[in-house]
Amino acid sequence: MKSATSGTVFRACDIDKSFPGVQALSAVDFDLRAGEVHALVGENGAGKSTLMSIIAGVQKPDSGQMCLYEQQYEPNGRADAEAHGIRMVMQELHLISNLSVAENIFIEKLPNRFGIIDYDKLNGAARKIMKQVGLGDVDPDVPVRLLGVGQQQMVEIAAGLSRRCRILVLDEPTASLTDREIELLFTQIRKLKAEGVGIIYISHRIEEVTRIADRVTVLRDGKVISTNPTSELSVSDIILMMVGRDLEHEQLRHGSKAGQVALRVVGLTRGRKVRDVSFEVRRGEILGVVGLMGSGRTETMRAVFGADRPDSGKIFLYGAGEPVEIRMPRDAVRNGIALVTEDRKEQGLLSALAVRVNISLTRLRDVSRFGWMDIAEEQSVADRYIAALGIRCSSNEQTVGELSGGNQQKVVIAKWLYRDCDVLIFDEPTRGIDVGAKFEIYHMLAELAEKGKAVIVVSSDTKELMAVCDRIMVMSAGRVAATFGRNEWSQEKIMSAAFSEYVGV
Amino acid sequence: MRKKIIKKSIADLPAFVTDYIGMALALALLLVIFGLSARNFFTLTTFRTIANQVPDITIVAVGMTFVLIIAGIDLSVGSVMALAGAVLGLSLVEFNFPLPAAIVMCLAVGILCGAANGLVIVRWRLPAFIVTLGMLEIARGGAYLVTESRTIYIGGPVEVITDASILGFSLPFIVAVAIVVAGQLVLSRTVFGRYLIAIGTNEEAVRLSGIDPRPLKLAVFVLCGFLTSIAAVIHTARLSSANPNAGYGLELQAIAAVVIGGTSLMGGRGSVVSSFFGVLIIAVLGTGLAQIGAQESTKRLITGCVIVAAVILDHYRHRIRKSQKQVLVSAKAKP
Amino acid sequence: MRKKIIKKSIADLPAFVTDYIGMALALALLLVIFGLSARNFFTLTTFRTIANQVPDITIVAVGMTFVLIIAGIDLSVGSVMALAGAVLGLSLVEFNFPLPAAIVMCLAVGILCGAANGLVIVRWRLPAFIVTLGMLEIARGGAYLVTESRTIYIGGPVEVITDASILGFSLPFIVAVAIVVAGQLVLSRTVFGRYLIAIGTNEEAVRLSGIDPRPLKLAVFVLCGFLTSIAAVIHTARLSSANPNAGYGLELQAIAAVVIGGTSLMGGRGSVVSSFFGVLIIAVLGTGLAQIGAQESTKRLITGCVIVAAVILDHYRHRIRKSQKQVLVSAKAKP
Amino acid sequence: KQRKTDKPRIALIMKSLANEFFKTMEEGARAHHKEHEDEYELTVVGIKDEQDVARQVDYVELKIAQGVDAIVIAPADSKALVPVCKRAMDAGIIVVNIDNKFDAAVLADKGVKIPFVGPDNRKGARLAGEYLASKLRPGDKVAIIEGIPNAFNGIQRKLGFEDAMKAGGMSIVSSQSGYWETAKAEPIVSALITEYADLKAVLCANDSMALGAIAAIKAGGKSDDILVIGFDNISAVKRLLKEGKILCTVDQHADKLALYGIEYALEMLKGKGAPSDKETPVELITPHQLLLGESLSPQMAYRNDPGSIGAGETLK
Ligand SMILES: Nc1ncnc2c1ncn2[C@@H]1O[C@H](COP(=O)(O)OP(=O)(O)OP(=O)(O)O)[C@@H](O)[C@H]1O
Ligand SMILES: Nc1ncnc2c1ncn2[C@@H]1O[C@H](COP(=O)(O)OP(=O)(O)OP(=O)(O)O)[C@@H](O)[C@H]1O
Ligand SMILES: [Mg+2]
Ligand SMILES: [Mg+2]
Repeated sequence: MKSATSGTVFRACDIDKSFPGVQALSAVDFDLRAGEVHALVGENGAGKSTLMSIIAGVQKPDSGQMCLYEQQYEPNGRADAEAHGIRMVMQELHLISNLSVAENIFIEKLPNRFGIIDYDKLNGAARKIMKQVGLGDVDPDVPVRLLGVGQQQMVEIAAGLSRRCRILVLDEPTASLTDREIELLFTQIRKLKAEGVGIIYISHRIEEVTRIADRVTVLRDGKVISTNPTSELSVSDIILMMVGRDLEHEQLRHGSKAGQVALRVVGLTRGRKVRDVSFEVRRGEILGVVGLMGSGRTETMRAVFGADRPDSGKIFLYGAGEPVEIRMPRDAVRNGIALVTEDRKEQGLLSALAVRVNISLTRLRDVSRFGWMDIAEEQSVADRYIAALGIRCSSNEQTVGELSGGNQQKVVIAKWLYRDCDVLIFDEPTRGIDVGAKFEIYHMLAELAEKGKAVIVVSSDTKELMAVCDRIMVMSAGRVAATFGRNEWSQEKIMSAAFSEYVGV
Repeated sequence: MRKKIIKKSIADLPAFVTDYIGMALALALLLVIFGLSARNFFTLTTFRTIANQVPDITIVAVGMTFVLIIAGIDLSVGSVMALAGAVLGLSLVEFNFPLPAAIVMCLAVGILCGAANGLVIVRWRLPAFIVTLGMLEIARGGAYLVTESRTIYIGGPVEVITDASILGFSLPFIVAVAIVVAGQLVLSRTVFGRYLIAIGTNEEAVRLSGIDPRPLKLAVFVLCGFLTSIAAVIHTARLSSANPNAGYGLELQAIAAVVIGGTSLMGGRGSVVSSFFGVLIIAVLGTGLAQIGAQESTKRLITGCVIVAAVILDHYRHRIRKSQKQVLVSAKAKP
Repeated sequence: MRKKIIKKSIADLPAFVTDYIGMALALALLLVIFGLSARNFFTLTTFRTIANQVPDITIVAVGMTFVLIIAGIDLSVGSVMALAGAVLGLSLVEFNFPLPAAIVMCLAVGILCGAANGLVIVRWRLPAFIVTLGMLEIARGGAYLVTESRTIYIGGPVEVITDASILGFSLPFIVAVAIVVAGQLVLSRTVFGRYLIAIGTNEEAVRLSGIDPRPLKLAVFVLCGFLTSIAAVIHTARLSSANPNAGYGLELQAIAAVVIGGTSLMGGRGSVVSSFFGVLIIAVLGTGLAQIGAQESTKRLITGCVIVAAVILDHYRHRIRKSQKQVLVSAKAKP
Repeated sequence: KQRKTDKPRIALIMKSLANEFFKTMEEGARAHHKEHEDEYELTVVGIKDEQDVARQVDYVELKIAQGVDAIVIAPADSKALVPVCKRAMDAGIIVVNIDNKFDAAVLADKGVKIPFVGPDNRKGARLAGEYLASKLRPGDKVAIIEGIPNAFNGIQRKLGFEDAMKAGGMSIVSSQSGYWETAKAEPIVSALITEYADLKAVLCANDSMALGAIAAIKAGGKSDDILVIGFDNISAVKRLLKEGKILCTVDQHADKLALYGIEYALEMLKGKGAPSDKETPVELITPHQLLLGESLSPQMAYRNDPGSIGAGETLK
């Protein structure tokens, strides 16, 4: 990587920020040079998003100063920060589902004449920017709600890139992107760099960081551990600083003792997204599912779980000869199938309620007697899972909405672990989760498999799947393109399978 | 500095005090104002009058609280009360049913209307607002049909209900208070109540947690219909007659009471006891204004202002609660 | 197979057809039913009558559509209409203002009430439901105060408004249609309109996009108040008099019309033209039922059922739209 | 199908048919029509409630559109309906005003004469008030529960009550609107009996509100101390009168009111007589009369009291 050419454009000194019960940031120093990519890494809840939202004017620090081009910088709201040339793509999706893609991208400056929107200009400009991030095949006129999470994230990125800025903050932009889109994003980042834009880049995918960043700052527990040029660091150095200990980076599982077929799906079809999908998972086995964005992975899993009604297809459980009828998630759960959904905020959590309430939701029967809640028991259950998964919260009474993204994800997982199903489907379980926690989650998946559960993991990160899965199923344009065993797969084979159905059309 | 100390000391109060303190203060304020401006306000009779008037609306407000908590709304309560009351009157006067049988008929009507609301809302996933608006018209039409638009005078046979009293409190008042207490316990201590709060917070997440929200939502509308028909019995008994125009505008009154009590119209948050306070505030206001002989225009102006003032107050109460919670949380988090 | 083809061909229709086809069908159905059962239904006069009676509610419905789209609600429209009308009457009769000046007064009242609603809602982040419920009482009280609870007869001075006509259409009807068209354009083609939809969909996201939703929300309530006062002028002109009880229950009627038209009570989705269809459906229903001499109970029952049926229909219309949209996405995505 | 008949077509436009009083009127008219089916055709429409004035205007317009021969109207508003009725008359339709008298000033402004056939509410209220006064002593405290503030009937009744009370020397401590509704009157009366512990009587502008007053008084344990009077003689008060819970009410013979109007319209259609007001009888109903057997048949009253017809004094 080319090192930064010009001087420091932004500097934050001695930033403190605390939330009730949490010191999110303490005495943080951070600086950014023009035309550099400065990566920020750290565990979940380390304070990355908090720091960024302070820079972008979304939150105010308790104390500390910020300087922009040697000028005192105290943004008063996000609009003010943007007026100063600082833009941020936030970790959580903040799109307006009923507006079109183009309108979302240019929301704060819709091209208009006397207040009347010039749609030709708008859509034209949107199309240009969408092509750059790899959304070229989406109509800018389509409402965002019809897009998948991955595509929505790209719209967010497109919105971030849509206007000229001097500093661009990307908070986990790649969490639900696949390799193809990540490449496109990197191309854009390099272009901006060349134009002298300073970029702050947050990601839990350390390889990415080493590829794109010029410098890396590691945060731990709200404190800056170090800031170094990327060239001086290896992946394991970074992880060591983040987690404070070394993680073995080898294969998690060695051969499986796959048992009885736990779930067999035959000819599942739903509209154009899921076409004649058949597969099976055995007890004690971990099946990975990969595919390009929009390849139908999420839709398939939702259909299995009964979240959406399939048009046709049969589901057999635990080697039974008769298919089970799953008309809604309740039927699936009663039959021992769990689904950790992709979109935790909308579909997984009761954000306004306490951690305790979220964890016990799936099995209230066991923390109550004759319909009467046993709150003490509920709390002890919640505490057990908080400890087991290392969820960072001030107490089990804390509102889930206040937790960091990764910790929210852990709460969703805790909820399903408590339910104790036999078939567990995880849709992007590590989205927005730090390496340490990711590692823990994969350990946990392995453990679940050891215990004889059947596990399905949908992920956009092929490498992590290759580390943990026994078999990998590749989906392409709604069909199963191929399934590979542990000894058969390779990155290339998987990618070409993922593209197979698109090439034909 | 001073401010901090105050904040701290407020924060030290148990939660239930701050939960209700705003309401209680508002109520006290009204009492003081009327006590000073009306001659015989601070008398036992005033309080007996209020105790006599609130049971039906209180019971409806409990049902409404549940409905609002699941982010629903029920605009049909007034009409359903009229219809249920009409059936009660008809059963007693025309068919000469014994009182218990007539009450069963009346309750059945409430349950049916609630079930109809619930089924349509759940089956087609329609907004409760519009479905219950339809039921508002339908039940009112039914009440006219049943009574032939006449007030049915019942007299003695229903008056036993209001005449019964325990320890000086009338039976309806005791029933209402019992329903409030039971409602609050169901909401905060049972699995059912927990599910309702969860549904009001994020229905889709509940559904994807393997819980079918539909029977629960249906149950809430049935419950609301059922409570409305209990209110109908009490209302009819108090007036000794069944009036097809009864409960006109009751829905907005009940919603106002519940919202004054701090229950969110967005669902997921609410308290039955607070709704009861809301009912009391509105009742005291009505009685007080009538006692000082206020003009209709004054009555309306003041009622409107009190409604708005109450929710503004609630806004600040929430702030206090929040800071209190934060202090609590950090206190716990320290060790 | 057959089904697929139908689905496909429906999907090929332009969006605006499916947008309005359900409404148009429902309206046509009502017309046919009444055409067959009432003797003189299909006459020019029937339609002139309907055209005469819809302008005020149409204009209120346009305002309500905007309010519902930002996930608000305005329960005060009926009272505000009465208050604005009362001020109009007073200005003309008591103060002998010329008509334009009186109209300005009337519109000012509407704008003020709307602004009061908006300011309180925005300042304290209170639910619109309860704030406008307060305003419902306050404005009604104001109307009583201003008129001393009497109907003010105006006569000639306002009748010029209804008497004016262009191409056989009365001025109020033309104004109402113009407002509908303008409203639809504002909603779908302007930055303001798109921001409103955005706020109704996800206010927090709008705020995080660096747009302050508060002035926009305020503007919507002011707009609604303003439109309501235009409706007040028309209403007053039609009755030649200002009645302090005018617009009683108008809020629910307007909301019913808007929701029948498919606007979501949850915000973020709606169409002014569809609201106009909703108004027409309700008006035709009312006129038709009156022409066949239906009993009050029957009227209520049928009105209720039509409201519910209309939203159920809307549910299915949405399904069609949805499948249509999905085809659109992927169709365009191919090349 | 435009089936033209020779029979005159009469439209009866009512206030709310969900109101017992108007419902009774309607039924009386329908019964009359059944007996005289060969003489005229009848259509009846009613509005949702008393506030639905605009709708009533629409109905008149509708009837003009349908080309009826006569309109018999109980206007929901004594002023707002005048212009549209004038339009009807301009279209050659005969208009008869029943129940609620059009405002004289507005009629004058519009330059029309619309005959009024109906009772004198003020007189009826005065009758009841006087009967009540005979049971009270001068200086006794009484309260009035009014109808909807801008309803002409309600205003007249209030005035009648006041006339009688003033004549009797009673003191009116409060006068509030119960909106014609039981449930609205009840809390008001409750408050009043608390505030005025020595209240002696409550004068209600209709029987529905009297029901509310009785309930409030009963709950306050003052059934023996406070007298209640009502108006309209709805079916529900019969037993209350017998039980002595209500002192008296006033019967305007709702069942005959509309048909008086219809008969008058028929007469006018036949070209008889210039439009002039016709007053219909009002009758005080006391338990005493009930004990005598059913009250005098209204038809009898109509015949026995010829003086009350025709010479309707115009009230303010
Ligand atoms: N609004 C809030 N209220 C209370 N606590 C908060 C709030 N926002 C953040 N926190 C806490 O501050 C800490 C830092 O959170 P932050 O979101 O910055 O973490 P992060 O490094 O971005 O983590 P992740 O990788 O999971 O996104 C966490 O412990 C979180 O619980
Ligand atoms: N019923 C549904 N409701 C809401 N969103 C849905 C529904 N079904 C599918 N989706 C969304 O549509 C998108 C497309 O689904 P699909 O299964 O094709 O994508 P995918 O392969 O999971 O890719 P990605 O999740 O990365 O976008 C999904 O992201 C999912 O979030
Ligand atoms: Mg974060
Ligand atoms: Mg997915």
